[in-house]
Parts: sequence; structure tokens; C-alpha cells
Amino acid sequence: MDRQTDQTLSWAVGGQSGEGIDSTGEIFARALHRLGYHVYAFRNFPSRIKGGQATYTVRAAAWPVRCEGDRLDVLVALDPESIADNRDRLAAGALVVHDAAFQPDATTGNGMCFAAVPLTDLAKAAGNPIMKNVVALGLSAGLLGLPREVFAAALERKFGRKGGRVLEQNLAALDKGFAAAAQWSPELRGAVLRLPPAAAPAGDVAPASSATPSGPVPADAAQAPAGDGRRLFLSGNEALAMGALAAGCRFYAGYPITPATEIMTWLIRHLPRCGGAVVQTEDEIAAVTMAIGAGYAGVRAMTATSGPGFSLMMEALSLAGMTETPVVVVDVQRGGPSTGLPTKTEQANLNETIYGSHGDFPRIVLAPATPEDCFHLAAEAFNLAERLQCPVLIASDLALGLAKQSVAGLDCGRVHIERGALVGGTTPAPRAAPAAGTAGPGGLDGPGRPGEPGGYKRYRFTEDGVSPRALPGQPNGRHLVTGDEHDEAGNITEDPETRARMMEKRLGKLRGLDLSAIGLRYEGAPEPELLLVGWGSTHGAISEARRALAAGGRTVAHLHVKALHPFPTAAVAERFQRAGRILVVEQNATGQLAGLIRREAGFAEKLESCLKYDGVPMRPGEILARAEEILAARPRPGDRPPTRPAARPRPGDRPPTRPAAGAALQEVWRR
Amino acid sequence: MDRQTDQTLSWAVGGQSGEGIDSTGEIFARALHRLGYHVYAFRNFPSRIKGGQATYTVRAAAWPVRCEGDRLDVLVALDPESIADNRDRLAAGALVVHDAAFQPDATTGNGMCFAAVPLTDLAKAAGNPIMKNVVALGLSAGLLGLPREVFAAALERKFGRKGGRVLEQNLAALDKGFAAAAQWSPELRGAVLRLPPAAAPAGDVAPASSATPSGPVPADAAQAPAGDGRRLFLSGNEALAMGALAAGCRFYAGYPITPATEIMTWLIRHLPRCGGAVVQTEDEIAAVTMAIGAGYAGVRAMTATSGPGFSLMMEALSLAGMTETPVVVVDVQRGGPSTGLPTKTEQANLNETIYGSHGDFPRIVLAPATPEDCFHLAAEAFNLAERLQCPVLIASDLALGLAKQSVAGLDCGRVHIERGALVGGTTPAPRAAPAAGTAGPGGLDGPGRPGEPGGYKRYRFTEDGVSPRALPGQPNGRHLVTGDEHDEAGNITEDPETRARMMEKRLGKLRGLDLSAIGLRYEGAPEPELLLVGWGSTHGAISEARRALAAGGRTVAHLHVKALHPFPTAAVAERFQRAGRILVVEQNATGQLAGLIRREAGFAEKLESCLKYDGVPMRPGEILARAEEILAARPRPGDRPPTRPAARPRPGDRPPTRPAAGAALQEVWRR
Amino acid sequence: MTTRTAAEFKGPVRPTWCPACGDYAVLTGLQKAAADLDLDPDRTVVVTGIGCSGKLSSYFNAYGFHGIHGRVLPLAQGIKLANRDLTVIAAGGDGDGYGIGGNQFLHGCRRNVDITYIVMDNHVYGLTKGQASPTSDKGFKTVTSPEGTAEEPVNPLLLALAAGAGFVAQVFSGRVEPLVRVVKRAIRHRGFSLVNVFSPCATFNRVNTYDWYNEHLVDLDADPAHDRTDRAAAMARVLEHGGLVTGVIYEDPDRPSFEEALPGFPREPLASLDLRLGREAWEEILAEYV
Amino acid sequence: MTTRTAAEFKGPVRPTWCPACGDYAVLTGLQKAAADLDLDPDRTVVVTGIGCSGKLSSYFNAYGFHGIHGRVLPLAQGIKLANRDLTVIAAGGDGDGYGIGGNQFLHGCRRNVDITYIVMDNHVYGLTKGQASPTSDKGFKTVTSPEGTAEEPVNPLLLALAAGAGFVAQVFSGRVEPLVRVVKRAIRHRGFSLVNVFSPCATFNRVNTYDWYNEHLVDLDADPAHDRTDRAAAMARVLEHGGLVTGVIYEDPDRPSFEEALPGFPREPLASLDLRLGREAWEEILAEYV
Ligand SMILES: Cc1ncc(C[n+]2csc(CCOP(=O)(O)OP(=O)(O)O)c2C)c(N)n1
Ligand SMILES: Cc1ncc(C[n+]2csc(CCOP(=O)(O)OP(=O)(O)O)c2C)c(N)n1
Ligand code: SF4
Ligand code: SF4
Ligand SMILES: [Mg+2]
Ligand SMILES: [Mg+2]
Repeated sequence: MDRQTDQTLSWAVGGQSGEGIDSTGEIFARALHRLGYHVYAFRNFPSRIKGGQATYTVRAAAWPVRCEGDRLDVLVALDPESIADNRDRLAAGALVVHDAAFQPDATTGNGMCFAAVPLTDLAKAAGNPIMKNVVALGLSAGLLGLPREVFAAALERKFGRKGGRVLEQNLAALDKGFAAAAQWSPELRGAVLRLPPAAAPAGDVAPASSATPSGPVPADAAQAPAGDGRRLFLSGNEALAMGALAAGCRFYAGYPITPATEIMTWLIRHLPRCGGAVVQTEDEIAAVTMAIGAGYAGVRAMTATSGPGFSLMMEALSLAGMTETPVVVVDVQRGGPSTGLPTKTEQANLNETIYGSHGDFPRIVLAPATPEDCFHLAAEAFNLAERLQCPVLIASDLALGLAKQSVAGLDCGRVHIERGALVGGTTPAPRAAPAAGTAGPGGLDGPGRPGEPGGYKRYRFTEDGVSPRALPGQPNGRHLVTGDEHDEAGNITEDPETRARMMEKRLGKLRGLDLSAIGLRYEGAPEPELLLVGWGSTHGAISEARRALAAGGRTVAHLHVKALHPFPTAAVAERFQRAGRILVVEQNATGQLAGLIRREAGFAEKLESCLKYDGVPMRPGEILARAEEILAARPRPGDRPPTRPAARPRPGDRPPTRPAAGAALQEVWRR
Repeated sequence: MDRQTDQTLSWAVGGQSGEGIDSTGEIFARALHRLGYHVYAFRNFPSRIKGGQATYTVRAAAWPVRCEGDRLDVLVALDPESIADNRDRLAAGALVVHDAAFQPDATTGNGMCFAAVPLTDLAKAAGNPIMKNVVALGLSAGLLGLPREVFAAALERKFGRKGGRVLEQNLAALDKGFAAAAQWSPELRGAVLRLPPAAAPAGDVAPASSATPSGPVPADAAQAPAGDGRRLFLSGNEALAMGALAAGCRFYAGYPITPATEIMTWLIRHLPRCGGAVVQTEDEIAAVTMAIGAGYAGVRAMTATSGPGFSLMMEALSLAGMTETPVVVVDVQRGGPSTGLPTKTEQANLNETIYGSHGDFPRIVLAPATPEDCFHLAAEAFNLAERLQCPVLIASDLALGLAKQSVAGLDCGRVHIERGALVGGTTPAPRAAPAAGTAGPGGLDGPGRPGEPGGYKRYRFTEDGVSPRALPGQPNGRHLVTGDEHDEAGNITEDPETRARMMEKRLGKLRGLDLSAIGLRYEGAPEPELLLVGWGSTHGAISEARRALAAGGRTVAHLHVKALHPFPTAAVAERFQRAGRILVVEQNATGQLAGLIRREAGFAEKLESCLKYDGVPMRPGEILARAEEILAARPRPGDRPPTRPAARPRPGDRPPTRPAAGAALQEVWRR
Repeated sequence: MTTRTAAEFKGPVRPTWCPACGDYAVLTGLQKAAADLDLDPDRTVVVTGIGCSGKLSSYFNAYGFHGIHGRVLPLAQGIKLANRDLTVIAAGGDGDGYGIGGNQFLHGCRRNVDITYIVMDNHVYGLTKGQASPTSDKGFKTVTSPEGTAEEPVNPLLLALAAGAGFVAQVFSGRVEPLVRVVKRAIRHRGFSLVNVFSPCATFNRVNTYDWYNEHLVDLDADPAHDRTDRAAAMARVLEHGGLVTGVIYEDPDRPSFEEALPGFPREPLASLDLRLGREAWEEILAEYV
Repeated sequence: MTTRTAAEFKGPVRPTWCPACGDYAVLTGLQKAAADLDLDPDRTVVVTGIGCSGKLSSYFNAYGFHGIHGRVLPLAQGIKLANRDLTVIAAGGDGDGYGIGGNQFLHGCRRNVDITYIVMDNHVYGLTKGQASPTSDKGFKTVTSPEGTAEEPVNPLLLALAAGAGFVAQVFSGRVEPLVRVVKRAIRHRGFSLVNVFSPCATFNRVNTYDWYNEHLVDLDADPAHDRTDRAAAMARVLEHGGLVTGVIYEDPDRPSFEEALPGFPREPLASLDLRLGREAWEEILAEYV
């Protein structure tokens, strides 16, 4: 898709990690956001601390862009590797602004324009060669005709503390960039760089675009955003942490791991102010069991991790399930298996979130697709955990967790806290305060000692399987909680009859739970010839692919699954029934969502997979290519359901993503 | 099924755990085995060390009995609880011999005969009241007309070391029991107790039965057993450890856990004699990683555990998959979730064996159904692990692991050791010995330094994805092994192209792997109206149910799945196509095998579940009842595939197992 | 001073330990200590691991949490941090605490949350029927070490001292009075306290019996020369006697607990907080992201 | 005596540590030690954990196993037990070894398999970008402890001594000669040896810098009064200096390694065994079950 069609601008800055790539990208992205654009920003970074090629991509438009897209329109390259690493994304006619300090290998260019700018020299002139990133920033802003104040203000915020001199030099570097841009002829600039008309500035209600949306631009592009009206620019991890805070999470225990660490560091900055606490534990086993202990004692508790740490939590999940203890566990998936690709994205823990750990016990698995989802599903997770007294898992992924996006405001007021059945309807009063609210179901104020006839029964058999909890501190609520099988009072038993009923009670809690309302999002034609199905961070890319297909005359739709377990089978089946073929898009090598669908809903004969497992976020063009491939083939009504070998990666499953190299180069910049 | 029909005898001794229940049962079982009977023996014991009701059941016949059956013909009760706990199994006309020291609550009897025998008094007379179990043993043997010598010899073996006095007393107690039995009128005895004609004695080739097999007795009952001809009496755990030893396992690391501990204790007795070593580690994480380390260094290595410990091993499994390190991990499943029912059986870790751990990596999951399987699949596991360089999991279960059974001989000679691709075709020579066998593929004797062009590449891309291993110690085989993504040489990389190819290489190793030959066992009609499908220890119970159904005129068959992953889809689908309805029998609450089948093979519309999750081993009658229920209902061709809620436990899934109480009692024994 | 009796802390379930198991004395000792300290059963939580020892919570009348093998300490810390009004007592076996739970032990000692940890140390894995444990004497013969163990045993006191525990004590099931006295002191200690109890396994340990302990133990509480505020001296004494000492070995009454040391940790129990977020707080947070 | 050079132990990959990272000195020190000891690269395995430190195995020319976070010791022990002809060197970070890997560390010390464990202790989680580690000084400010940590740091030497390690040493990346000398001695030690290396993180630890160490470290190797065969004395010295000592702190040359102590453990590498089972052995086994 070219810029004319999708009306976006894709800009990236690349260089050695540690050269200020992140801050340059971040300032650029945030400025566009504040100017009213919808922005999607993603860092591609290596698993090392300093050095190694890193790219910060910013995609902006007047409509809500929600993925990196396929194309790079402008690359500001601080080193040669950046060009090599991003070459596949550079569209014909793309502009590569590179530091004149090196000569790019232009032999494999694809009709891109190379422009050498003496970034380092200009930075040197401003006072320090390391500020070449700031020169690049000014240059980029200047070329797009963006106002200097926004960028100067950003630098002021950043360096304010470090005192005048550094800031001054940075502002000088910025200006050198702007000045360099001013030397470009307006035609040249316009040919390469044209940002779509700006929407309303940040803080306002609607990023009302003056562009008439058409074709692949979403129909609702000009609509007012939902929420409390304030547009935000933030990552999925940040939104998730905010959702947890808003939902009353007051205890977090965790162990650092990429890409989940931000959730902990965010909460450590904000929780104590609300009376909560964060503990960095010795390992993930301690993290999850500490959270379970806190959840048992009546605090909304959470832990977050990624693959390797998540695997270590498996045993404890089973404990939470057996003891009916609420706890929220977040898995921000990254490239696996094992340590895998710690800084790259993947969605290969779906199976583990649903099937990891031993024995049968109730759990709920939610999978946010956007920062808004991260916020609201995190909040919902705590309600579900306490209402159904079981672990709730949130399967996020690196691309979702780390990408920063413009969102239409997150409304704390929409978060309702439902604490589920508590005897006396309340949590324990502090020791200092007079005891209150101890009467209630379960005869807590009766004469029966806990465990005796008439006494409180923690695991009382009830209609819906949920038994009101007494939290420690609750007068007369004493009982045993155990990971061994137990009777209604909580005492250990091996009686087969009781055992069977307890299993039914526990698993029965999820029986009526239909998550389709929060767990499915459907967009597009009601009876599509092709239905795109996805989960997690691929939402944006699938959306764009869907719109492109529709613009090409196809009847298509997009079903995004945000509740993986219990699976919203009925609602999914209804959609599937009406679809011609179904393409399941996911970032793993074995088609885990497709497998889940086959198991829970069937439809094997209609299912196709679009798999990606190279660590790079899914791109619309890859989905498009695979979709066209499927639509070109005839439907195969008599086909046998695909068996495991078919679901395994075949080279054919990887759509050709990389455009062929070649074509002429142009040197558009003269000193 | 009554005794006339199935021609078996079911005998049990029950009492307080610690009263010698196990040794009594064991001596009795082994004696019958040595007398040429086929014996199945199972202990039901509580999760405590002393006290608590324990029952040792022995079922014997002239044909290969392979489960406890539904019925108890004789119960020797040392305490009242034993009667209460086993009441449901006591058939009409069953004999309950109880210690005259107590008066059983006979009000809910079901036409059983109660016989009070002064076991304690007789033991006291023999010298010590604690020998009441030995009196019971003599009594039981006497009633059945079994030869005294066999039992006296067993006692001699047991007490030989403790010196004369204790043995003398025990022999006296045994004789008191025999004498008591002699007082019974032969008619009375015959009415209640008649052991089918004995087969050939132990040590001989065939337990040739003189009974003409008919009805539910298997058609091959009189056939000679396979194997090397020596009939053995042993548990699944013992057979599995023997298989590992025979296959060349020389390193075991483990942490104690019921019901897997016997594998470790068995190996600790036998491995050092063959030059191997067993390490009891600090936890299961150390156990599995130590085994992985050993596997990497060229030793066939194993660990075994159960649910909670298995969950702790999840992270490391992923490492073995990523580094392509062979290792064998055994999960002897027990009642879950969490600590659950540590001494009861269950099959609820199927999902975890296949889907536990993060990321996509190759693994193989085998599930033995009999001690013979335990032996041969354990041996095969090591070959698969080294041939395909991946973790191989063996999912056993408590009923299989702990029940002792007569088997037709285990042939060490049938075990072939295939070590897979090794550069130079060999393991490293000891430092003392001259280096040998270092030439070979990969240019190990070439000039290229490892990692340099021409040097050895541990993860060389090959046709089948398997790259020859160089083991540490191998000259010029140096390379890095890492859980991070890596290139052919083993060095860490984040290159998307290489990453994708490596994923394909690893997962591709299983592509051609069709496990149907070792992984499926089919018995019965080729086009059955009902196909019973099971896995693990339920094999014996399903077999009996199938024969009973067939005897009742139904066309039935039984497919047992012993390879869970990669699933033998094609072969299973072929069988399923020809079946009317399919009943999946398993001991868990969510129908994990049924779910796997839906995912891998489809056929949701034909599938029904027979689930059991109360910790008690599956019984033929339960399957029979469920099968009759299904056969009574009409086929439902237009049905929607069952969705998750349908797969969840419903009270209706549990066939009524417990016979109604009531009926008159008889007092058949007079002092 | 108090009207409570040990009997009030008797739980609803009858103990199923083997006769002569050392754990009986731990149970009754803890019940006596609880009564003496006038603990409120409704504000007391006994958290236990998996093992024979772990059954303690079934037999004690209070809130009880019988968790998973080796994780008694993070569970107990989570409970205490969630509600600091509770008295939290963690208990388990030597395998549970020093075997599989070793990392939780190490870090529990230095984190110093105000809980008391009672280890019923019988030098063997009881519930799984008699394998060697981390505290088994070198050469101890079991089903998993038929020729005797090859490793040096863990020395729990030394480890706790090295890991920075602020209260380290050891007692013996065979002597209930000091057990009660030391457990009381441990519960009163503000911060993490370890009480390692030599609690003989009557079934699987025929070496470290009541008689054996009676013969070998040295009571440091009876030794006026022992300076229990000096960590190095405490270590030296423990080493000197091969770990076979009883009494309060080390105590640092001034060290702040984790709750006191963690910046911003509130006085009010987290479990009692009003969970609603103020409008201003929310606005302040959003301001970062506009 | 030897013809090998440190350069021979240079691996195929160029290090990507930050400039001035302390781990460079550990790498070159280990390469030098390996050359001095005339180790055969083909019979040497470097096993590493996850962290910046874990990258060491990528840069060292030998067999390398870069495992999972915290499990370097069981991996290394498994390798050594599988083939006792190999020289096995385990290495990792402070988080890897004393944080998540604490239990493996504890039991690795007492099990005493003949491996050498080098911990690159920078008092911080480097690879995950600067969170507090178990050895972080109390009050150390990081993204996860913006107001400073609340816990007492782990003291690795004390822990190793308490856990029964037979060789305990500490060196500093800023002084390569003693580093090489001590590492050589550690590798030569029969049994488990710990070398804790103060290896400054130039990026995330602005407190424990080269200068800081140069100022604070006390060299026990230079102190003739230090009796390195006395465990209690070693502990006292470590405590006395708050852990800031260097040199060989403790050494027990006579203690048998696990391989020597484990009954029946063969002299021949397990990896070199003929796996076929003799007919008699098999018959003997079957005899139990007929
Ligand atoms: C993860 C896990 N591994 C193993 C077990 C099996 N297990 C139960 S109790 C126990 C050890 C008990 O020893 P100890 O902690 O000393 O307690 P004791 O029974 O001696 O009181 C073990 C290994 C388990 N329950 N969970
Ligand atoms: C199970 C697991 N948890 C967390 C991580 C993330 N992680 C990688 S390295 C590391 C800590 C590194 O610190 P340290 O061991 O001190 O090594 P350094 O980088 O400082 O050398 C962590 C937490 C992981 N890889 N695996
Ligand atoms: S086995 Fe030992 S520890 Fe367990 S209850 Fe019996 S005596 Fe006590
Ligand atoms: S972050 Fe620290 S430890 Fe890691 S490479 Fe950089 S300086 Fe070294
Ligand atoms: Mg113990
Ligand atoms: Mg570190």
C-alpha cells in the first residue's frame, strides 16, 4: 500500500543502541501525537545493553493507525546497519537520510532516495557529536514542516534538570537540523514527505481529520474517540499497569524480565502513593506465591512475567486453582522457546496459558489486543478473579506491551470494582478499628466453631460453585485452605464422593461464563468470503489488511479473540458458520490459536493459517498476501480436516514479505 | 459381571495402614502368581505414614487379568473401616472375613456373607497380636486350598534375616490361619471361594489354562505369552526403570514424589552396578536441568516426577527443546490439581505434557498402558530422544505405576540402542584412551576452527532437521549451545531469516515421525458400532468392558493411544471413520484426550466421554454402563460438535458405580 | 494475664502423625505459646508446607494455609504484607524449607518480613517415606542413599545467620518448656524469626532419635557466655558444636522489619484499603501520557 | 611449561559488553588461567547463566552451554557427572546465582561436584537494565527501588561458607593478576569452588565502581594472619570487613568431591560407557520378579 492510499507517514530512526535512538524516536512520536496525529511507535532493539542495531519506527496519520505498517517512508540512519536492517521495509521512493559520515551500500536499493546529511558534523558544530540524533530530530521535523516549539519543549523537559549548558547545546543541534531541512526545495520535500493534514491537537476531544477517509482508511477515522476525551500516548504495559491500579490492585510481586519489567517499574512508581506495595522477589516462584498469599488475605494482587518466568509459575497456578484464590498473572510473551528472542515479539504461549500446569482447575485467560484492552481487561481480570475465585491470566505480547500508541483516553470511571462473594460482604477491618460486618452467610456469628456443624464452610457447595470467602482477620471465619483435596469446611479428604463433587464445584464455576461480550470483536461483512481471525497485538495489522481487502472488492471480516479460555465457542461458531474460509493469523510456528479453535469449535475444513515466527511484528502486507493466496485458490469443500502436519510450519506458510531488491538510486540531497 | 462369567477371584485385605496390609497382600499376590495365575494387585493407601484405611486388592485368573475389576469376592477386614470403604465393591454373595475383635455394621450389606474369625486372638495365641495379618493370610490360602509351602517360603524370605523366633511365630500364625480355614465346610467354601483352575507355575513358558475361555474371558487367554518366556510380577514403575536401564540410561537425577519415587529407588539399587549414577537433587528444577546437562554431555539421562514436580520442570523442557538436547522425563500422574490426591490415580496432565512450557519446540509424548509398555516405551524413549535430539516425555499414571501385574516376560534382547547422529559416530573416548572416531561429517578433522568457515556446525541445516552432535570431549567439536536463538554454528542471533529457518528445522524434525506403530493398539471389530478409546492405565478396564459388550452381542472395538504427541492422526482417523460412535475413556474431569482428538483429528460429532476423577481406578462396569447408555441413545448425525461446556464434567458423566445397598446378611462362620 | 488456653487452639481435625512423632510436641508447644501470647485465632494464620510437618495447619485452630512444597515463606510473606495486623506463623519440614524451598528461605531471611518460621527438622523426608533430606547426617542410609549420603548436611542455623536473619533459634521436641519459651520470643520478635526444631521422625530416622538428641544437644540459653547479639560469635558457636545447640542463637532486636523498611509501606493493612482511586491521583497519572 | 596462549581461548564471537564492563577482565582472566593450566579446549566446558555475564560462554573457545536463568549449577554438575574427564567451569551473574539460582547455589556448595563457579557480581541486574540484585547494597536506588532497596544484601562468601563450600574466593575485575591466580587455584581445587568476582557494571551501577572497590577492598591473600583452613575464622573475617575482602578466603584441600564420595561412582566417564547390559546382570534383575 502506498502513502497515497493509506494516508500515513512512516518514519524511523536507526543506529547503534545507546546512540539515543529511543529518545529521538520517542520525542518525535510524542510531538506528532501532541499535534493531533494518531501515532504508533515501535522499538526494535537487540538483547544487549549498548551497541547493536536499534530502530525506532513512528507511523502517523489522521486516522487511528494501530500498527507499524509495511512500509517505511523515511529512514534517518545514523549507521550503515540501519539501512541494511530496514531495507526490506523501504518502499520505492522512500527517503533514506543518512549521516554523511558514512557512505551507504546503495547497490541493492529499490528506487529509494538517499540523502547524505552531515549529522555528526552539524552536532559537532552545535557542541557535541553525540547529539547527531538531535540534529536528525530537527531535520525530520523541519522536513515535515512541524513547529519547532513542540520539539524544543520536549528537549527542555528532558534536560531541564541537567542545567543550562547541555540543554543549550541540544537546542542548537535541533536548530541545525531545522536549518538543514530548510535547504531542501519544497517540491522535493513534498514529493517524499507529506504528512496528512493534522488532526486536532492533544487534549482536545476529537482528532478530527480534514482528510476524507476512503479506501483502506477506516470509515470511523473522523469519528470522535470514546473514553474521557483525553488522547493518550502510551504502551500496552503502561495501560495494563494503569488498569490494575484503577481496579484496586494494591500488591504486586515480580521478578524482572523483558518485556514485562515495565509493569513492575510502573507500579513501583505509582502503587505506594495509593497505599499499595511492590516486592521484587528472588524468583518467579516466589513472585506468584507471594501474590497468591496476598490474594488469599484479601488484597487484589498481581504478578507479571514473560515465557521463562511464566513456565516457572505453573505449579503455583494449580495451587490458586485448587484453593480458589484470586490472583492475576500477566504473561507478556516474547520469542521462545527457552530464552529464545528476549527482545522480539511472539505469541507462542497460548497453549501454556490454557493448558500449562497439572490437573484440572478453573482459570480464565484474557488476551488484550490494544492498550485500551490492556487497561480494561486488566481491570476486568481482577473482578473475574475475585468473583470466580480463580487465577486469571492475561496473555499480552511484546509488540503490544512495548509499542506506544495514541489511544482515545482511558476512563478510570468505567472501571467498576466487584469483589465477589465475601462473608459479611467486606474485607477485614484493621485491628485498630472496631470489628464490623462479621455477620452474614455461613453462620460466622453463630456458635459453631469453624469446622464444626453450623460453622463457616469455606468451600460450601453452592448453586454456581462460588462459596463466599472469609478473609483472615474475619471473626469466626477460621478455616483451612489447602492444595490437597478437601471437604466443604476445607479439611483434607480423600473421600471419592467428596472429591468428585469438589472437582465439579470448582470447574462448574466457569460453566455459565460467556466471555464473548468482552472477548470478541468483530468488524466487517457479516457473511464474508474470508474471515480473518487473530489475537493479541496483530489486531492493527489485521485491521489494515481487512480494509485493504475490502477496498479491493473482497467481502471480508475480522474476528479478534480476546478471551481464550473459557473459549466463547457459541459466538465464534456463529460467525464461522457464516464465513467462507477462515484465515487464522498468529505469531507462532504451530498455529496455537487455530489448534484451540479446532478443539473448541471445529471448522477444521475452513481453517487456514498465516503464521509468523521470526520475531518481527506482523505486517498488513503479509496477511494480505496470504489472504489473496487463499482467495485465489478454490474453496475445497470435500477436504479432510487439516491434521497436525499441516498445521506445522511449512515454508509456504511464510508469505513473501521482503520486496525484491534492485532498481536505481537517486542522490537528492546536495550539500 | 459375576465370577462364573469372568472366571476370576477378587480378594482383598484391608486394615489400618501400618498393620501389615501391604506385605500380606503382596505375599498373597505373589504366591498366586507363582502358582501360575495371572495376577493384578493394587494398593489403595492414604497420604499418611501410619494409620488410615488401606486396602490391598488381588485379582487372579487363569487368563491375563489387567485391572482390579468391579467386584470384590472376598474381603479380609482387619478393621471396620475396611468394610465401609469397600462396601460398594462387595458383590452379592461376597464373603467378608472380619476379625472377631469387632462387630461390623452389617445393616447396609448387600447379600454378602459375614464371617467373624478371631484373627487377633489366634495371632495372640501364636505369640503376638500384630500377626493377625499373617493369620488372615493363612486363612485365605487355606480357604482357597493353596499349598502351605508357598506361603511359608514367602515368610521365610521375609523374616529370614530377623532370626528364628520371629519367623517361628509367623509360621505359627500362618498355621493358625490354615487350621481355621480347615474348619469351614467344603460346600460353604466352594460356594464362596473358587479359584479358577491354576495355570502353569511360574518360570514356565505358558500359564496354560485348562478353562475354556468364553464370553468376557479373552480369546487369547490360553495362548502362550510373548517375551522371553519368564512370567514376571511387577509394577509399571519397576518395568519403566528396567526399560531405562536396558536402554542404556546411565544417569538419573530426581526429587522424591509419590508415585514416582520407586523409579528413583529402583535405579539407585541397580544403576551403580552398571556403572551409572543417581543423584537426589535439591528440587525438580535441578533434577531436570542436571539430566539435561548429562544428556548434552552424552549420557542417556532421565528424571521422573509427578504433577507438582512436573510443573516445575516446564521451563527446562523448553531449554532441552531449543538446544536439541536429548532427555527423558517421566510424569507418573496422580490426582491433581496442586497437591491434590497424592496417593490416588488420575490422568489429568495430558495437556501439560503436550502444551506445557513456553514457545514452540519439538517434543515427543508417550503414554504406556501396561508394564510391558512401560518397559518398551521407556527404552524407545531414549532412542527417540537421541535420534531426534529433543525431550521425550513419558506420561504414566499412579494406577499403572504402582499396580503390580503378571506379565509375560520382558526381553532385554528386544531393546536396540540407537544413539542418533553423532559426529564420528561415537561418544568421546575417556581421557586415558587414545582419541578415536573423530573424523566424520562436519569437518571435525578439518582445519576450520569451530564457528569459522569449514568448522563444525552443531545446528547445521539438514534435510530432516537433525544435525549430528559433537559431545564435549570430541576433538574440534567445540561449539556454543544456547537457549537463545542461534545460527547453524550455535552462536546467538536475532536475524529474522535465520530464526525462522531454525524454528522450521527444529519443528521439522518431528514432521515425518509417525508413531502409530508403537503408539496405537487396536482390538475388536474393524467396523464397530462403538469404539472405546483410552490411554494409560485404563487399558485393562477398557479391555474387559469391550469383551463384555462383545459378549452381549455388540460390535465394539478398543483403540488405545500410546503416542500422544506427535499424534498419530492419520491412523486414528482411519479407525474413527469406520466406527459408529466413539467413547473416550479417561481419568480426568475435562476430557483431555477427547480434546486432543478434536484438535488433531476432528470427529467431534462422534465423540462421547466417559470421565472419572474421584481418584479410584477406572472399573470395567463404569465403562460398560456409559457404553450401554450411549448405545441405547440413537446416533445423532445432525449434532453440532460438542463445545467446551459439553466437555466439562456434568454429574451425568459419572456412571452410577455404587450398587444399591440393602439385602440380608448371613453369618456363615461359627467359632 | 491471659484467659486463653492452649485447648482453644486445638483444630477441628485429629492429628494423624505416627505415634511418637516429634511434631506432636511442636503442635502443642505452638498452641501453648499462642495461648500465652493471647493471640487472637481469628487474626492468626498458620501457613504450612508439604510434608508430615505441613499437616500442622490442619490441627491448629486459626486461619490455615497449607500451600505447596517449598513455598511456605513467600505465601506467608504475601499474607503478612497484605494484612500486617495478622500474626503469621510459617511452618514446614526440613525438606520443604531447606531442600526445595532453599531459595525462599535464603531470601526470606534477608527480606525480614515480620513472620515466624518453624521448621520441624527430622533429618528425613517423612511423608514420602524416608528419603535423605538436606539435613540428613552425612552417611545416613535411606532408600535413596542405600550406602549412605555423600553430601555434607545443610546447617540451618549457619545458613540463616549467613543469610542475614535477625532471629535464629533452635529447640527440640523432647523439651517442651524451652520450645514454648523460644517460640513465644520468636513470635514477639519484629521481623523474620527462625525456629529450627529437632523433631524426631519415629518411623524413618533411627539415628537422630530422642535419646540421641538428649545425649548430644548443648543448651546455649544456659550458657551465660554466649553473646546472642554477635553474629560472628553465634556462627562460631554453631560450628563448634556441629549445629547441635539449642536456645536463641542470635537476635537483633533493633533491625527494622521489611514492612518498616519498605519506603511508603502503609500502617493500615492493604486488605483494609478503600480501593477507589481519587480523581486527582488519576489526573496526575494521565498527565504523563497526554 | 605450557605452549598454550590465552589467545587460543578466544571464541568466535566478539564481545558486546558495554565499554568498561568488568566482565571483560573476567573473560581475559579466565582465558589466561586456562592457558596457564594448559586446559584442552576440547575437554573444557564453560556453562553460563542468563545475564550480561552469561555471554561469557559465547566468547570463550571451548565447549559452551548457555543455559537458563539460575540453573547454571545443575547443568554444570550434570555435565561433569556425565563426563568427569571434562574441566567444567560455570559462570553467571549475581542475580543468576544468588537470586533465582539461590537454591542451586546452596546445594551446589554442599554437593561438592568438582566444578568451578565464577560469579560476575556487579550488584545489579545488568541485562534487564538495572534492577536491584540480591547483592545490591541496602538503599541502592534502581528502577525497582526508586527510594532504595529495603533488604540486607546477600553476602555470597558467607553463604558459601555456611553452605559448606570447600573453596571460597573473591577477586576484583580491576586487578587481573590476582584474578588469574585465584581462578587457576579454584580450577585446580578438587570439588566445588566459588570465585565471586566484583565485576563493575559501568552502565547501571554508579555506586560500586572500580574506584569504589579500589578504595574499599581488603586483600586477605596479603594477610599472613588469615587462616584459610578455618571456616569459622573465614566467616569472622568476611563479616568483619562487610564482605569486602579478596583472595582465597577458605580452602579445604582434603575434602572428597562428590564423584569421590558417591558410592559406586565409576572412574570412567559415564559418557564413555558401553551401554549394553550383560546377560547375567539382566537375569539377576529378573530373578526378583518371577
Ligand atoms: C513440587 C513437589 N515435589 C515433591 C513433592 C513430594 N513431597 C511431599 S512432602 C516431601 C518431603 C517431605 O519432607 P520434609 O519437608 O522434611 O517434611 P516431613 O514429611 O519430613 O515433615 C516431598 C518430597 C511435592 N509434594 N511437591
Ligand atoms: C526465568 C527467568 N526470569 C527472568 C529472566 C530475565 N533475566 C535475564 S538476565 C536477568 C538478570 C541478570 O542479572 P545478573 O544475573 O546479575 O547478570 P548481569 O546481567 O548483571 O551480568 C534476568 C532477571 C530470565 N531470562 N529468565
Ligand atoms: S513419618 Fe516420621 S515425620 Fe512423618 S508422621 Fe511418622 S514419625 Fe512423624
Ligand atoms: S549493562 Fe553493565 S554488566 Fe551489562 S554489559 Fe553493560 S556494563 Fe556490563
Ligand atoms: Mg523432614
Ligand atoms: Mg549482575
